[in-house]
Amino acid sequence: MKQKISPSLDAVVADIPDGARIMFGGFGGAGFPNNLIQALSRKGIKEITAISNNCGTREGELGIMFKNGQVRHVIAAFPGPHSNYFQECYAKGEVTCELVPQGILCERMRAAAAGLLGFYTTVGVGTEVANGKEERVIDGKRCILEKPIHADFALIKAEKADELGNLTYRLAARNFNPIMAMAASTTIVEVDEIVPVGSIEPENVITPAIFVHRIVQAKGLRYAG
Amino acid sequence: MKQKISPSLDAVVADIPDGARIMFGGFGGAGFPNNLIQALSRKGIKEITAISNNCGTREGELGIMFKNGQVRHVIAAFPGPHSNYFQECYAKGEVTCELVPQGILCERMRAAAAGLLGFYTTVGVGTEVANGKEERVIDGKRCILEKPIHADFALIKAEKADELGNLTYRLAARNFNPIMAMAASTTIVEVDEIVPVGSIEPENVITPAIFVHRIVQAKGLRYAG
Amino acid sequence: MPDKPRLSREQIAQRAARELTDGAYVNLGWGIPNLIADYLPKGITVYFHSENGILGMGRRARPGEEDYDLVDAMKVPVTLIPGASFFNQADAHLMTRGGHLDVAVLGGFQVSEKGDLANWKIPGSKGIGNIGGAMDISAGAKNLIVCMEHNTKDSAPKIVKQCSYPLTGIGCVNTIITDLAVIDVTKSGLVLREVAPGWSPEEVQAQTEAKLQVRGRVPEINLG
Amino acid sequence: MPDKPRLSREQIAQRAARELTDGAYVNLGWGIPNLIADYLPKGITVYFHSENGILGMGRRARPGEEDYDLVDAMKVPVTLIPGASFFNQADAHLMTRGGHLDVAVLGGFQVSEKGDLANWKIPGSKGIGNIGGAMDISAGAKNLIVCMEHNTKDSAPKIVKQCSYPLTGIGCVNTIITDLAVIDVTKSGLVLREVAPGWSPEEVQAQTEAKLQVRGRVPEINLG
Repeated sequence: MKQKISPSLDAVVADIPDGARIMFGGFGGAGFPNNLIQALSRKGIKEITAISNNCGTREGELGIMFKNGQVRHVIAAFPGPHSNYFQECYAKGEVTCELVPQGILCERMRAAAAGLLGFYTTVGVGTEVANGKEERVIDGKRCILEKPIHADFALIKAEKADELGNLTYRLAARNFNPIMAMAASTTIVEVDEIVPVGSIEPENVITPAIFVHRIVQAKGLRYAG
Repeated sequence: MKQKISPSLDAVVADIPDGARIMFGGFGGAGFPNNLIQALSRKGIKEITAISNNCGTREGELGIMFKNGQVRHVIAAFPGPHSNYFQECYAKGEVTCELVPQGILCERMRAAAAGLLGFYTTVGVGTEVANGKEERVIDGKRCILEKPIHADFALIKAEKADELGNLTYRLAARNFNPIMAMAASTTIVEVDEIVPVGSIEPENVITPAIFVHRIVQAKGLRYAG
Repeated sequence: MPDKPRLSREQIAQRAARELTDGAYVNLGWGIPNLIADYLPKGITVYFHSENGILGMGRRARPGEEDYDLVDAMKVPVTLIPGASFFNQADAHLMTRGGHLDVAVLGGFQVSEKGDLANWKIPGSKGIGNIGGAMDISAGAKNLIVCMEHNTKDSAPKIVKQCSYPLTGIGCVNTIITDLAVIDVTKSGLVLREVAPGWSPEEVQAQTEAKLQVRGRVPEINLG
Repeated sequence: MPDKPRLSREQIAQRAARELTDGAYVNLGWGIPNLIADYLPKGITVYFHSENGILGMGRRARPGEEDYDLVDAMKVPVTLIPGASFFNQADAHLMTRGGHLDVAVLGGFQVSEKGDLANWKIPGSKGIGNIGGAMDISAGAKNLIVCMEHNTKDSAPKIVKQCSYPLTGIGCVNTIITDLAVIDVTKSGLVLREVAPGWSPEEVQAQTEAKLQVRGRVPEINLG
């Protein structure tokens, strides 16, 4: 059996290079890989592109990465009024940001996961989001072409992993995590609990192990702010 | 609470009109809505467009619909060497068929479900499947444009439904059913068991009730042939 | 501007709640829409959808009951009703964009006479702004209701010929519910369906940049 | 045609099994590929994927053990290994098309020197044909191995300059394993990696329409 379990947070992120494109799961304070984010920041990574629904809250979630000036570009749906460090970086021009409608952010990541090269949607037609995108009419509807969003790494949070990497999520802490797990070249999951292979009912697996490359058990820091 | 449970197989398909576009779940003998198919055939429906991975086996699964000359057009990935009634109808020109790669069949239905107007894929490039489809190069890759497949009805099979229509599936009888449930205007599910609301753990629901419009309990006929 | 009472934010929500029917799947956006759940008509069950992957949200969690893995799109801890389900955010927006929700209710900065909606960014505001799920919801809703005040704090009309604010979606709004009126967006333009108690159609029109069509007698909004 | 022994179908499968590594996620197609699971090298675990939504298929079900809700893509009742999971058919093909499988092994009618594959329809055959999952698999596989006989029953070469059969995918094949050889498809053409015991590279070339490059000594296929 291939060993996917890593002994520590620091070890599991050690090879993520400066400039990497990284997806971060989580929404509304739930399902953020907070321990992985702390380890990544601690390691002193630089110049990353972050793909995330939002930009953290103060020093919580992704906030610390902006506070430390470790992010160069963000792809987000809701950078957030509470992400003061992002707002400061953005105002100073230290961070660029591509704003994407939330469902389209999901679909673009899923397209990457599914080996699709682009899709047409009515979402954003006639708005700022359509700027620079190909527009056409299909079946009488104006639509724009959206391209896949790939990433080198996804940092995600699940509740349980079995030793192979099959995952389950708790309540609404699922959110972006299963999509990002599928879309990145290397998916690293922080979990509350690692259980023996066979403990998760095959019908109840939410993220199949094929999408999970590294597992680390971490007690949950939580930034509800 | 809105009542989705129907008293009988015949009642639940009674209003499906001649000429309807209908999706049928199932793969490899598992997860076929056999009782609904029998009821639909019994009702004497005509001229339907069937969207299904295959065309049944002899008189099983969709086979009966071809035997009775009730299908005008099929969209399928694997019409099947065992579907002798389809083969006869096709040879006589009584049925037309659009052959679609299986994953693309899934994606086109999912695109309909997700409100997308089309997507680009490398699947089928340079093959018969690409005939008549728009081709272009994205990121150096040749790809073709595939359009959504909508349907008026989906007939699907699940293991359990709660009274609201939340569904779970047994083993590999899941297959196309959850995708078709999302893609059709009206989804009718045949289940082994109807359980009280709240019996299915919210995290274990596979098809949320929003996609299920009618429920009927049926003992499982099965055509393993 | 007539110095007459207008509906409160709660009353706008109360009026909007009457548009919901038994068994409906409904998404409520930020602001006034988020108050609607408190005013559901008696005897109906509505399945509230949250873009973070919940169907069947119940009331907000009481103090001590909060679970921060169970929050709505505003990060507020909520509860579930029986029959709830969880799914990922892509599927949550498959529901919004694919027309699976019966009703979506969003807040608004401006709505145009063609049903264009602007609700995500105020021109000249600092920062890049926040789109969130609003564009997917507005593009896909079968029935999109916008709840907002009829005028800005500076008394400018928010129902306009053409939006001057950055757009969220074009031709997407079905009904506008404000502190002065209920207005339907039709192919032939805006139709005044109801007015706030004590207001005449002419007085409402005077607060509105876009032309409001009046078809027969316009009843007053009934919150009963 | 030299009257020398060739590998059996089982031996082709046995050779192909040696391409699989511990922990690999693998899809096996119809025909010879379906025999591979019986020949896995000792001590490794391979997670077999089935396009109907299974990861972690085990051996075929024994008589009396069959569950017709648990079948592989060939409708054959199978078993599960610990750590298996189920998912819908769209996600199953997200895996095939998105490059998530480590290895896919398909049968073939023809492979061209550019790695084009034809495996779904024989020209002139009755009916419309069956594509199934083969086009998604061939388009997306990181490492696509084709297992087939080197020649048709009429002794015609199946490894050709250009496929005359309807195509499944273009430029998709990485390795061809036949009853005569193991051949890699490279940017510069086909490279002969191994030959069947007792066969020389020249003899294999004589059975092959496309040009086979030989780089140094070509070892014999070792099934040990």
